Amino acid sequence: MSGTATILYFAALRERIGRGSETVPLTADVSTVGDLLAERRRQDETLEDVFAQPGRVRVAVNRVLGDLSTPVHAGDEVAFFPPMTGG
Amino acid sequence: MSGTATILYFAALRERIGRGSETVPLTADVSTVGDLLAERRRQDETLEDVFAQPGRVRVAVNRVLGDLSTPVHAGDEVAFFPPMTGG
Amino acid sequence: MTGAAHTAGRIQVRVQSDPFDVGHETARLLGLEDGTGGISSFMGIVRGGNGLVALELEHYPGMCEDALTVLAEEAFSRFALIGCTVIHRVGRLLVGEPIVLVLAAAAHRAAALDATHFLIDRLKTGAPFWKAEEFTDGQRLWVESRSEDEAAAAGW
Amino acid sequence: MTGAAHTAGRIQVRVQSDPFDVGHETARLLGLEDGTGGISSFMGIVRGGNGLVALELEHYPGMCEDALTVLAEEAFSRFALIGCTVIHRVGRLLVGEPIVLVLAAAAHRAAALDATHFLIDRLKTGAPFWKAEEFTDGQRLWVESRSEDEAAAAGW
Repeated sequence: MSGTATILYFAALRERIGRGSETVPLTADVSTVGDLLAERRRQDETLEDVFAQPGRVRVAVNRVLGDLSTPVHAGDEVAFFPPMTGG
Repeated sequence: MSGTATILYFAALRERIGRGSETVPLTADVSTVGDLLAERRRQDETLEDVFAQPGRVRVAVNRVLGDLSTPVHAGDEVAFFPPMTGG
Repeated sequence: MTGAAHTAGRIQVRVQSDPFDVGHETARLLGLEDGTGGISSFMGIVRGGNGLVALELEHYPGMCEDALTVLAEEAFSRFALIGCTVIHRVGRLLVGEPIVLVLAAAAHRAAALDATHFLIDRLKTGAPFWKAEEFTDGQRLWVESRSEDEAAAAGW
Repeated sequence: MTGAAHTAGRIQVRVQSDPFDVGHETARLLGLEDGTGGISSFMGIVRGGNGLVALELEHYPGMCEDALTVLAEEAFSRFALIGCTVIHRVGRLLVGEPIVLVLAAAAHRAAALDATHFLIDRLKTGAPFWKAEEFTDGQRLWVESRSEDEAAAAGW
């Protein structure tokens, strides 16, 4: 497997991480959101710190809500954010 | 007892009776809405016909909903009308 | 403080033949105070169908305003409203024309929404208005009160 | 007929920083068809108190519009609506400014009122918006999602 995925961070997550998006290579080990997040936490200390903090995180893949088991493919847009507070 | 009361009719009742209001003397026999209506039906053939027809009638005395037992005094405004259909 | 003083400017009740302006009425409630979190509204409209051309709305002047004011005051205290408005039109109204407008402003959305529902349900059978329907064939019929409206009003 | 064709012009979803116009949006729904008997609405407002100055509304462009459209389509078919509109503002909004507007047009009042309640409840936790609060003392805090909002959304 090859190619990249785009990762987006919103709201408090974005502020704590210090960026709103990044493009990352998809390695052969990554087939789900859970795989991708684990790999990024190993690679990036800031991500490790932020995701280690208590607090619920939501994920969307290609703008549809998912969870850690949702598959990730090259070209996907994976977004992490806190519970939504619209209205 | 002496004096008069004003009687109002609305909507279908007003149209069937052919007038919207009348001022009537209050005789000593009349102390409630029921007394007043009975007396008016005896006195006026049109009223007798209209009130003999099936159909629910509501009454208000001085603009407050009442019923046949509500007291009537000189100077009162007594209104008869069908169930209300606003909105 | 009397009820009237307490609610001065916060409860508006009008019976009129002229059209009303939803934007204007919403803006008025919005301006009442900073504590408002939501404004809910319902607008009733002359619904077409079965050859209906228009409704003729008759009312009992004086008693109508009194009944709507009592109703608005009940909603105001029951749902802890910040403001509420009830406007009902009378006279001949064509299909597609607005008949009635109810608005409720509250700190939280549930109170505003519930108050609006309460007001329109109770207004249907609790204020002295009567509707006659005019049809394309010239027929004219008084609307009978619907048992489901009486049930909805009694449900509160 | 596809869902999109069926609802063309009947469902409107917008995410914008500009203010919206309740009167204009109501008039648009009113013009859809003769069969409309009622239009219900809810407007959410930045509620003052505890030194709040403004809200900063962040959103996920694209996903936001998608989520609101799915929600509006669900309300449309579930409540047999004639039309519905959802407008959500983003950016910095001062106390007293409107944030969100939901409108539902239906043949009968209960459907319009229920659809409005459904839309605003589900929108609170079902579309990717996030609010940060700005206070007079300069503090800035992200709003936590409230368990009662999640319960209200799940209740439908």
